[in-house]
Amino acid sequence: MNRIFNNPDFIVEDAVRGYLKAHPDILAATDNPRVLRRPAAPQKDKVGIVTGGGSGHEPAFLGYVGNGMLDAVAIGEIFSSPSAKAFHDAFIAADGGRGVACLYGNYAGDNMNVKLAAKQAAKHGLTVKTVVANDDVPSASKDDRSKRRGVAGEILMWKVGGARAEEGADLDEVIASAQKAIDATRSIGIGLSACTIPAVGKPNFHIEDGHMEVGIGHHGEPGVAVMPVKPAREMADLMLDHILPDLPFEKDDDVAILVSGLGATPVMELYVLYDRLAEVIEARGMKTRHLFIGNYFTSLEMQGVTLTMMRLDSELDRLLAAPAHSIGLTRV
Amino acid sequence: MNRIFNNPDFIVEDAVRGYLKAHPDILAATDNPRVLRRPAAPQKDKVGIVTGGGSGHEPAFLGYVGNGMLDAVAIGEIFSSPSAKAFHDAFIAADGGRGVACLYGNYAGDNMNVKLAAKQAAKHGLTVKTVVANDDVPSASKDDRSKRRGVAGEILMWKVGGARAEEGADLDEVIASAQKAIDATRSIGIGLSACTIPAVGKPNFHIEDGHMEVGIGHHGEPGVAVMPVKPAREMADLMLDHILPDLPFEKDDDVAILVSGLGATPVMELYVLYDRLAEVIEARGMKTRHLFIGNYFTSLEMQGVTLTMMRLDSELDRLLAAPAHSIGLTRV
Amino acid sequence: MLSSISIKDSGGLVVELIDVIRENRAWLSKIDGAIGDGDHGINMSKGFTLAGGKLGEPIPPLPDALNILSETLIEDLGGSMGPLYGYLFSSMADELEGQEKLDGDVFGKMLHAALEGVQEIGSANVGDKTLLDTLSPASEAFDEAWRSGKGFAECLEVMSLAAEKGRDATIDMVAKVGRASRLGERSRGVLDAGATSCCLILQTLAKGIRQRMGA
Amino acid sequence: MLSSISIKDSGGLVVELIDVIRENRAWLSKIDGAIGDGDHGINMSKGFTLAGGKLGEPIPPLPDALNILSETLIEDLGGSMGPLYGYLFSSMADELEGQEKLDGDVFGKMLHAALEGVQEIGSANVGDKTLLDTLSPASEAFDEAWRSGKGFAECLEVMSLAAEKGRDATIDMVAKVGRASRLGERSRGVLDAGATSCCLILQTLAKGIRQRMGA
Ligand SMILES: Nc1ncnc2c1ncn2[C@@H]1O[C@H](COP(=O)(O)OP(=O)(O)O)[C@@H](O)[C@H]1O
Ligand SMILES: Nc1ncnc2c1ncn2[C@@H]1O[C@H](COP(=O)(O)OP(=O)(O)O)[C@@H](O)[C@H]1O
Ligand SMILES: [Mg+2]
Ligand SMILES: [Mg+2]
Ligand SMILES: [Mg+2]
Ligand SMILES: [Mg+2]
Repeated sequence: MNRIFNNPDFIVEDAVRGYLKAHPDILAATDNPRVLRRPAAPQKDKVGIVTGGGSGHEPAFLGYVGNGMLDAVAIGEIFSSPSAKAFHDAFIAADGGRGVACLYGNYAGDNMNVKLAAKQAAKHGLTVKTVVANDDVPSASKDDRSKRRGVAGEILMWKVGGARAEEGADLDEVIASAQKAIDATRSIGIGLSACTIPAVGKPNFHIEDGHMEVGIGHHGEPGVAVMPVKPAREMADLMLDHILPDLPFEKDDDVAILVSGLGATPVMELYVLYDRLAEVIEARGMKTRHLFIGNYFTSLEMQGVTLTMMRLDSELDRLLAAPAHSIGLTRV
Repeated sequence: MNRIFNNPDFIVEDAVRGYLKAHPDILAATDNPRVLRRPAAPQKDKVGIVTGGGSGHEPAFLGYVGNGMLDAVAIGEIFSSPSAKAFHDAFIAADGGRGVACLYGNYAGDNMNVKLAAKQAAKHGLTVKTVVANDDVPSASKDDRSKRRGVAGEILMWKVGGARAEEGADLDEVIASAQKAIDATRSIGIGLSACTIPAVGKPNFHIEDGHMEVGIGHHGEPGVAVMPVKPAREMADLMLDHILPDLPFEKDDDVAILVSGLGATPVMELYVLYDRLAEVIEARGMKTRHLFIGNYFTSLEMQGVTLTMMRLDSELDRLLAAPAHSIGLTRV
Repeated sequence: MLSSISIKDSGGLVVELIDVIRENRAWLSKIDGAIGDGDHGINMSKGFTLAGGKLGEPIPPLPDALNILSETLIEDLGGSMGPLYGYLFSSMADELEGQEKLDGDVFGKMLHAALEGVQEIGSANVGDKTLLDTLSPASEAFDEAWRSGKGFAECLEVMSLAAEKGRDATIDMVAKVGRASRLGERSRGVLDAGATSCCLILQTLAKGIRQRMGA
Repeated sequence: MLSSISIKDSGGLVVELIDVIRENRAWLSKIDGAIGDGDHGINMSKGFTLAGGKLGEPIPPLPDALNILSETLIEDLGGSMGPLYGYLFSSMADELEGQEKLDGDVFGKMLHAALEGVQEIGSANVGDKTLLDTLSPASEAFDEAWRSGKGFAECLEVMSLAAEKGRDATIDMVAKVGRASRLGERSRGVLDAGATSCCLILQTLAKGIRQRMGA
């Protein structure tokens, strides 16, 4: 394991300090070292947008704090939910008096900690409503959608929720838009190599050389199939075969596409994949109105890629197009 | 090798097609499939800015085509110089009638191909002047600066040259500013793991597990020392020890900092490193006026990091701050 | 030999819990590594160590010490362990309220409360290959022994054995919740990490109480 | 046995060059892998194959065929091989201008021109562990044999041997240019990839000319 850290038990602390030094215009500290906020947060009379999750997915989650995006973020250990206290303090950091929308991913730890934190907040009269992202198609069957994990689709959900809050919408409206966003979003990942948490020191799962794992999760959760690595075109087709029928995405749909590397896949390969994705999406009569390609939601130094698609209506289209300024995503 | 490609011999072609589909607002095709340009290029009465280099360094080089940056780029095979013809066609794509500045890195192949291309261009009456980046401190001694490789400092050189051309400067002025930029820039890399060219199928160099290579080049060119991996703070100090005295960078200097991952190093680790870099740079009495952290100049899926520093005068400061819009670097 | 211990003077039990978790950091992570993400020992040790720093001197009474441990886990640890063990220990502490002596009656209630707390927050079932599979049979065995008239010390001994059997029974289970559940059938054949740490915790409590009773 | 060949009818020599490079793709890359980046065979094969597609039918005269190869390498290949071998072959073609027969005199001049072309563009020296270390001794050996009155066919034989010796001599050299130069002393002990491809090229030319002369 050849990596860059000091004491591996404090890699998150060290990184957060680096982020704060690097981006004082975008990120501000709070009393809780595991909570960051926009410098302008809490913003009076705006619904606060909060998320949180384990570290190791950078730029998620803290990289999406910024104007038009998140107001505050709770930061966990690598691949581990932030504490209930961190979520709670993030709610407070984000609360401008109109309540807080906590838009997070469907993981056991996050569910429990958000639940506890929201209870705690309610005691002080702070209303927190939640939307749980469950865009990862292979993680459970369609009938069991509530069991599906949240993956890179969360970014689009934050963008939508953040823009809606910026428009002056109230908490229920923000929640409704964010829920609509994630309901219209589907993702799938392909894993090509494992990753190592520095404090653990060795990979916690394994992908045979020359093999790929279809449907892998953001922490290496097993997918639905392990098979020899396919050419990029077949990978693209396989991914689309999983997600297009699930929503379903159909002819004449306007869509947003997010192709994210898992950390160690060279960016040029994401474009090799996209070349085929674009071909099929166009051939199926869909129109790509928003496109993001890059390392948007990573898993340390895993190799692989996730594909996320959102079907747009005019509201989602408008909210995705709205200005935003964060480390991981900027729209002018 | 678990990677994403179709026929490995055509990975560059496939990726370029993907880039063109993904970014029609930023990149346009030319008659030469190995040359891309800004849609607005050639821009009448603006000095054209061109670079070129091997693929596998994305977002370099094509990712820096855009307003306020490069007008056209010549694209080589992975880790291999573009052909003379590609450089030549890039010159033509960029020429708005006031000549072309070719700002490229000091590699044997690039030197030869640019030389041939410029000769060819001169035959048609197109003036091409060049600046060769040589910011990589460990690649040769200070007395032998002309032998040093160009690495991530090229990005800052392009930014400066691109902004100067945008201001309406003539070719000699653009060349002078770009030369000043690279003369004020120093870089160093630390390699933590090797990378594999898909068509080759196995790593072309090796870094022992638990070791790091100080001064490694962007294609795995051997560095000046191999040693056990040090804590991030010591890595930072080692990097600064190499580059600060070389210029030298001194108290009260205004500086620009670029910390780039080599491809597979988790972004959070770049911030862990930056936490210490910022500490020392501040303690030495320097002021960081421009900062870039991320995967700006990669080497496929190599693990490791490069540090680039530029000492600013008011001109360089102004040109770095000027607006730019490219895939890899945007300033508003 | 006594049949109960003073609640006020037994905060040291929590120190013993912290020590045993710290000592087993590597082992717990290794077990988690087989079908989870290999961080259970790291997580537990981090949370328990943090709590250790907050206990202060002199060690507070047992309910206070349990609550400090619980709050630290819930507030500072995060992950799944924060809320799950956090609730487990605060539920135990709740049963001590208004009591002076920790005897077999009270301890039996503590186990019940712990079980309910973990189930409430985690919504897992017995048989899902989690710490419930240690906690539930341990609690049942204790109840049965206590109801059959055995002494507190002996009941603790019975519970310790049941906890161990419960822990070992997770080897044959397929994980239904948590990260390991993604493995389906592949999760069979190894211990569950949480069941293992829970066994350590119950056995350390049993041993500590027995020692204090002079057993 | 003839002592020259028809330049017009010998464009096929370039086809033979293309074939030999394609056949040795893997071997050349493997050699480059030891101290370079392992792509020499890939690069060469890509460039030569491209040129093959441009030769057309019937195969053009030798100078035209060499120029097509040269232009393809310079224009389409890039890297270092594009300009270096591009110049090598166009320099050779230049010497055929105005000639009808390729004899020992002309071939000697071709080797000189090739050497100068490569040196001009690449600014490397003999002894730097490059293709020059095949080309230079091969050219010298040919000159000496030709001056000493040996027949063209025999001179080609002498040159082939010298090319091989030159190639093998790179094993003991430390690379001074190109990627391998970064290795310093560590570059000693293995063949140079460019010297190896250059040897294949010279030997294939020699063999092809000799066959056409009926030797
Ligand atoms: N819902 C749940 N209820 C009870 N125990 C659970 C639940 N989810 C997970 N566990 C326990 O948590 C253990 C894993 O803990 P740990 O490794 O610290 O957290 P993580 O899975 O987040 O890495 C599992 O071995 C299991 O016993
Ligand atoms: N300046 C030079 N002059 C002559 N030959 C050179 C020069 N630089 C490199 N070479 C030759 O090029 C060979 C490597 O070619 P190749 O692997 O195709 O290119 P690259 O080094 O760009 O990967 C070396 O083995 C050497 O013989
Ligand atoms: Mg974990
Ligand atoms: Mg090469
Ligand atoms: Mg775990
Ligand atoms: Mg090579």
